[in-house]
Amino acid sequence: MRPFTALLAVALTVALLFLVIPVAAIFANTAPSDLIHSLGDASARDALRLSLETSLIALAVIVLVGTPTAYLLATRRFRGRSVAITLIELPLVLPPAVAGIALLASLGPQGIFGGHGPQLVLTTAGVVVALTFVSAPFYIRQAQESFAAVDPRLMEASRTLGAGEARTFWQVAVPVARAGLLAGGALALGRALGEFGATLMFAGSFRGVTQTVPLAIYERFATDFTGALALSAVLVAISGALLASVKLAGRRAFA
Amino acid sequence: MRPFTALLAVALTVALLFLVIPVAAIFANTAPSDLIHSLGDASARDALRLSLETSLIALAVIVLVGTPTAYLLATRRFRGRSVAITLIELPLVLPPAVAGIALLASLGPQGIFGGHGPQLVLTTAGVVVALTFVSAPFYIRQAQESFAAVDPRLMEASRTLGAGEARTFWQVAVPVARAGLLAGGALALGRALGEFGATLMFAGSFRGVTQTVPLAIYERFATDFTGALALSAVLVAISGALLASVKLAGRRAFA
Amino acid sequence: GANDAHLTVSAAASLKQAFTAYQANDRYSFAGSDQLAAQIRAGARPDVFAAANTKLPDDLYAAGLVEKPKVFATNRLVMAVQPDSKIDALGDLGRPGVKIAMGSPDVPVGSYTRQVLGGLGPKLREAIMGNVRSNEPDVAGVVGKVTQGAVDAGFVYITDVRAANGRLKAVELPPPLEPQVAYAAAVVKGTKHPEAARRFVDGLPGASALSDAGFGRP
Amino acid sequence: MLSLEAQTTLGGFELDAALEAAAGECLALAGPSGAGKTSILRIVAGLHRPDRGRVSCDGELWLDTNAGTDVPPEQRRVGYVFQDYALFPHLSAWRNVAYALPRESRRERALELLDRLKIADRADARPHELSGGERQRVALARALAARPRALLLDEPLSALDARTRAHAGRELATALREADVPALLVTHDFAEASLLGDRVAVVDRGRIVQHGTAAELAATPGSAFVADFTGAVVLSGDAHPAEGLTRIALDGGGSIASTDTAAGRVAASVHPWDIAIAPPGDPAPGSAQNHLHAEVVSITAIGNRVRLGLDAGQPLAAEVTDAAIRDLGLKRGSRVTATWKASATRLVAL
Amino acid sequence: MLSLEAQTTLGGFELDAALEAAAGECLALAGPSGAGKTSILRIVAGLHRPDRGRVSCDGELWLDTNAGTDVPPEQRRVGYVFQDYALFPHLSAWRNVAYALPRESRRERALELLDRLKIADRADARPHELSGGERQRVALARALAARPRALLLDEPLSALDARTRAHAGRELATALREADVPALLVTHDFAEASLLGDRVAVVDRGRIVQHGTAAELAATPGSAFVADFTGAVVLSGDAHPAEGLTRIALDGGGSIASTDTAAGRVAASVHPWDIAIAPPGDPAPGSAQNHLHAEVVSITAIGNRVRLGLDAGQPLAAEVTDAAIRDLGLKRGSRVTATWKASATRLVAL
Ligand SMILES: Nc1ncnc2c1ncn2[C@@H]1O[C@H](COP(=O)(O)OP(=O)(O)OP(=O)(O)O)[C@@H](O)[C@H]1O
Ligand SMILES: Nc1ncnc2c1ncn2[C@@H]1O[C@H](COP(=O)(O)OP(=O)(O)OP(=O)(O)O)[C@@H](O)[C@H]1O
Ligand SMILES: [Mg+2]
Ligand SMILES: [Mg+2]
Repeated sequence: MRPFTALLAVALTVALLFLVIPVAAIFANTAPSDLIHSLGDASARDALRLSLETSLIALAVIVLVGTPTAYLLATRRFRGRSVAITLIELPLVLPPAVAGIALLASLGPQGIFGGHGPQLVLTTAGVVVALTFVSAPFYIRQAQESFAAVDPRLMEASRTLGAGEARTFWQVAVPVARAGLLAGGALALGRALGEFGATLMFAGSFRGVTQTVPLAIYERFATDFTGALALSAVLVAISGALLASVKLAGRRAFA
Repeated sequence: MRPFTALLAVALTVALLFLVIPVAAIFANTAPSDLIHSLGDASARDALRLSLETSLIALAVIVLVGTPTAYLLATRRFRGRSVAITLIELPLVLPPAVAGIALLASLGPQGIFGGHGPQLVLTTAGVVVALTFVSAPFYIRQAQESFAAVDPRLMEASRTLGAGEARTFWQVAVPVARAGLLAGGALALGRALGEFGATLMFAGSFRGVTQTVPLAIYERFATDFTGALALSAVLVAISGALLASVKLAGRRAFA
Repeated sequence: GANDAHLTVSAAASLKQAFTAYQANDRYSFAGSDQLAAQIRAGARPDVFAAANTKLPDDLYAAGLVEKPKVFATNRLVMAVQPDSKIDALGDLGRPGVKIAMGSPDVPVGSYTRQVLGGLGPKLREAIMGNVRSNEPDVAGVVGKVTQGAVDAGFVYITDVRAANGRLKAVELPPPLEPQVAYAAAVVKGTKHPEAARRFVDGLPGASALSDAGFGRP
Repeated sequence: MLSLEAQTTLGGFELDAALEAAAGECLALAGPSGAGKTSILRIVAGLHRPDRGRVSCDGELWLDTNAGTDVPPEQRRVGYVFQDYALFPHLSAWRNVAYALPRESRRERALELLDRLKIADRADARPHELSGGERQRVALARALAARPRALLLDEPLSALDARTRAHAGRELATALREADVPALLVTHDFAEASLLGDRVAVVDRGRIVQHGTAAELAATPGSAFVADFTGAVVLSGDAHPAEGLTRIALDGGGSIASTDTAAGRVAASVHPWDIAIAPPGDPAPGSAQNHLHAEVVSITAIGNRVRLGLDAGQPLAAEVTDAAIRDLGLKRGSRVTATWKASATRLVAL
Repeated sequence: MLSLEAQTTLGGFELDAALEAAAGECLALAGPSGAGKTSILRIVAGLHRPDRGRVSCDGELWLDTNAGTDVPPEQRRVGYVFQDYALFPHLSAWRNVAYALPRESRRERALELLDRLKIADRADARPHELSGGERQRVALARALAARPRALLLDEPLSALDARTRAHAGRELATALREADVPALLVTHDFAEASLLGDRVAVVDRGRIVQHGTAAELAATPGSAFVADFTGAVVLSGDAHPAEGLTRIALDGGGSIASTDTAAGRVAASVHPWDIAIAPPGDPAPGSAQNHLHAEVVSITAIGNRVRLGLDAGQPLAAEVTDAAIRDLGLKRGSRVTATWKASATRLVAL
């Protein structure tokens, strides 16, 4: 191997070791029996169900609103566009707990709706709101890049072939950008499944209602450290499988 | 406006309102005098200094190791490449507190180094490790995409002009990918500045040593809610300025 | 010398104001007691561990991670409500529509709270438990929910209400139900400053900084 | 009848063009890179809205910036063959063609079109599995599918290699004849323009600078671009009047004369077949007023004639007969005099 | 002397080629898209390592897969002009050129080179501020900067419009002469190949299928690709022996004869200047054995000759004199008979 390639390989090895060893440690400290035991626990199962439900609903909301948003930002030039992009990115750098407080201050009983808005705080709906808030920027960012990478002439071709803007969006832009949209969706779903701080602040932690897996893990730290690690391992495995399968689906998009 | 454009505009408006209002609420609940007061507080200043220091050191480490890693993943094809990419992405989906436990379990006194490794737990160095762990994937992911977008013929041209691989990396790949690298760096820095859970678990919350701004905010929630909000506002302002300025620097890269 | 050594102290969040006044030069990490205990189990080695109960330090002692714990202060569990709240008795919490936050059963404040509720009649107890909307992993979460109006009331320590600077009002619990809230501290095994650490723990009972913050003597 | 009249600004670039094409007529657009050819097609298709202008087709008004009329592209029904084709990568060939067709019997009709263009056997292939020539035919089929009222073709052959291009050009000619609608065709190849275009419009810096049949352009190029485009040799130099003619001091040395009038920087164009070759030395007396000393740098026989590459300070090319080569004993490195008439020398200001 | 011999597999594609070029000689590589032309250059430059092969230049061994020798690209010192140039977008023109130069006096030397290619005034411009022609010159200057031992040029002119291309081609010819190293030039334009290439190698499906001077290729095309490439007309059909000749039943109807021997699917090529035009009806007696009824679809005067586009079931082109047009009174739509000799008809298997 030439020296430069060796250098690159060293960097990759260092990065991989550093990023993988801690994740591996979770599994190393979890006996298979712990895993099974943690899944046998009713409150763990409740948390898993709730996590999957709320994350998937949040993902649906994000995709529904975020996709046209990203398309608009990617394909039109207008005043304030780059301000809008920066604003959408801001939640990315918010500490999750601050995000939770921000949600509480704005959508809580003392927020813009006063006491008359939808009941979000400490409800399952609130979990969805918190997950949506912290995960949406991941999807929108990626979706915007994917739409921007679609050759604009494909969309123009669609127009000259008699398709209006809406049909062009559905039948050309979305299928062509599909791989990127899937990747963005996976990232957002992964972030939602791991969300802790904002959920706790905004929605609290109540078994079966607002206690998602990360909150359940946290609650177990004090009393059931092994159980907490086992539940973490389950979460990592689910998230990893998710990332990998989406990557596969994306690769098949054009096969 | 045609119906489809109107639809897109509605989606953008909904997304913007939802993502911006909570952030705005932080500022709305913070009187200017609170801001000044929070900056006058010695422990807040300590936290700001520590946050900036540790985040920047983490960023330096990430860029140093992550850049060659990303370059390798972007420009070479080898067995296990896509496994490596998925592994590098895994920390993205780890709940931060779990990430902290994972770090404790692997790099703590009972981890791979035993008691003989570097003192990381509850030290400033530990903060840097935690920040690096959670932020690195953001940079590596983006850097890899940026390097992959560099026309390979530019690097080949460099080789035929007598430049070895190392010089090609420095003088062609890095400058051409600069805008993307900067964006990735901003994202990682933003994530590091907002990091909470992993830092608390792995490094604790010792004023001046391991208490970063998000930890200081958290500590204030119970006792000094106004101060917590003010400090959040400061953090958001710094992060926002950072994102925007990096975007500007990236735009100027080719001016 | 050893006297000047800066100790690293992991302490319950509710001790923040008292401890910083007690020895300003030491390094404190304030967080939920259970979180701090989990850290120590996972290998973190502060010099001193001070918890908001006696159970966590006792468990760590049993696990051989800390020296024998010492009870150094008492606190009082109270109901925290907003200053203009109409809730002024434990019985009000059973009314329909009242929202309550409490610590999760695994954290000290949560187990004290459940102890209190255990002393009530089954009807009121179930009504109150039915109104619980969140089991917070630390006191800060409960305080945050009440100050923000997310819930109508929460169970916290009197010291937390005092630290909230008028944003919260304390409603005292009927004395017979009031739990024994004892804080225990222990020197962590393997500390590099065992002398200073022991001095720190030994000096705690009766320290004026603690009584100023509203803590009782053991 | 398609007619266009538009002014627009694109970045620093200004377009100001007017043109017409009758049904069944193909107007070729030629011009240097960045001249505005694609922009013209985009305005016709409704993909770019000019600052001011009018576009109409078959009496139907598509655009009138004064009246505020702007029919969206999907209602104009133009058949647009994009440069590089812009086929939908996620759809098979027949689905690309069917995109513009109504739901009922779309597959039958798409296959019918593909069959007419002799590519029905590749109907189920995705664009990336098609060769350049096959792609071009699918793109053409797609553009023709919805019975367009006008055809716009942006360098439809330039992505093809020589072999495929010759074939595809012939097929395109047939398709244009059959479609019987006005067509605009962008090309950078003179042979293509003359084969496919009934007339040629030369676009330069956003303006139509010359207009005529391919033969007219070759005979009287209006600019150095047109001269080069039609295959002429172009020499640059400084012109000044002399003895009733114009004399041009060439940049590489030497001087020639032209019957055209001009002054200052000019490009002088002459067709290779107008240049005769004589042995070196003093020119023989005759009517040809231009004599340049040159060295032969290449000799290529093309059918019954031979193309000589010459270096005369500036590069030059001459087309002569086989016999001339033999008589003069020419080979690479031979020194010769290139000779042509002042009246065969067209001047255009640079 | 540059010599190459390589076998390699790229995806499903197999390359098996051998070639040589002497110092000062330019070998043009022509061939359909995807034939492997770029791959050959990449192997020479060391950018692609073939499965088996040998590359040497000036007696120095660059690659020998048997011996395990593989000199990395940065030590081979080839000057490579990439298709679309691959200029460094972040560096100004002179810094692009200076990239290959040693630190001392790099600016002076870069400016000198840019000056020689008449573009020193744009030295401080970034690539995106340069026109196509200017970019081509910077790319050439960059490739020449480090005094390369071989030059590799991948369609150096194809990104240019006609006007710029003619100029740039002449400059390139001069530069090649001056550099005096072996050169490989990929092109898809016959005129370019004959102007710049001393010899032409035709690449098809990874193999060198024909080799010779441009004139030789035009006279005896070895494949339909070469015929088209050299400007001939290509007709497809089925061949079978008849009366000592080969008879070809054409796809669009009609039949022609050739003195070449072949059977089965063939392409018949004939040069436009070998085709004579006669009035419609029965052919006049004469030596020309091939007669096709055709309709005139286009008439283009090119200098002293006229190119007729014909439709004879398959498209056809003929080059005739002005006089012939006048005598026959030809115009679009006229019906004529196209006539040529069996001996002017080359056959290649399809
Ligand atoms: N959207 C745009 N914004 C800014 N400038 C533009 C835009 N579209 C085109 N231009 C500019 O307008 C000019 C004309 O472009 P156009 O694509 O019409 O040229 P063209 O004649 O088709 O060139 P080519 O032969 O290279 O395709 C160019 O200078 C181009 O840079
Ligand atoms: N890295 C690669 N992996 C797989 N296939 C490749 C690779 N590089 C080239 N090929 C294939 O090898 C063949 C030859 O490619 P090459 O680029 O050499 O052709 P070319 O003659 O230069 O074509 P063009 O005229 O289109 O530039 C093509 O079929 C191409 O798809
Ligand atoms: Mg164009
Ligand atoms: Mg190529």
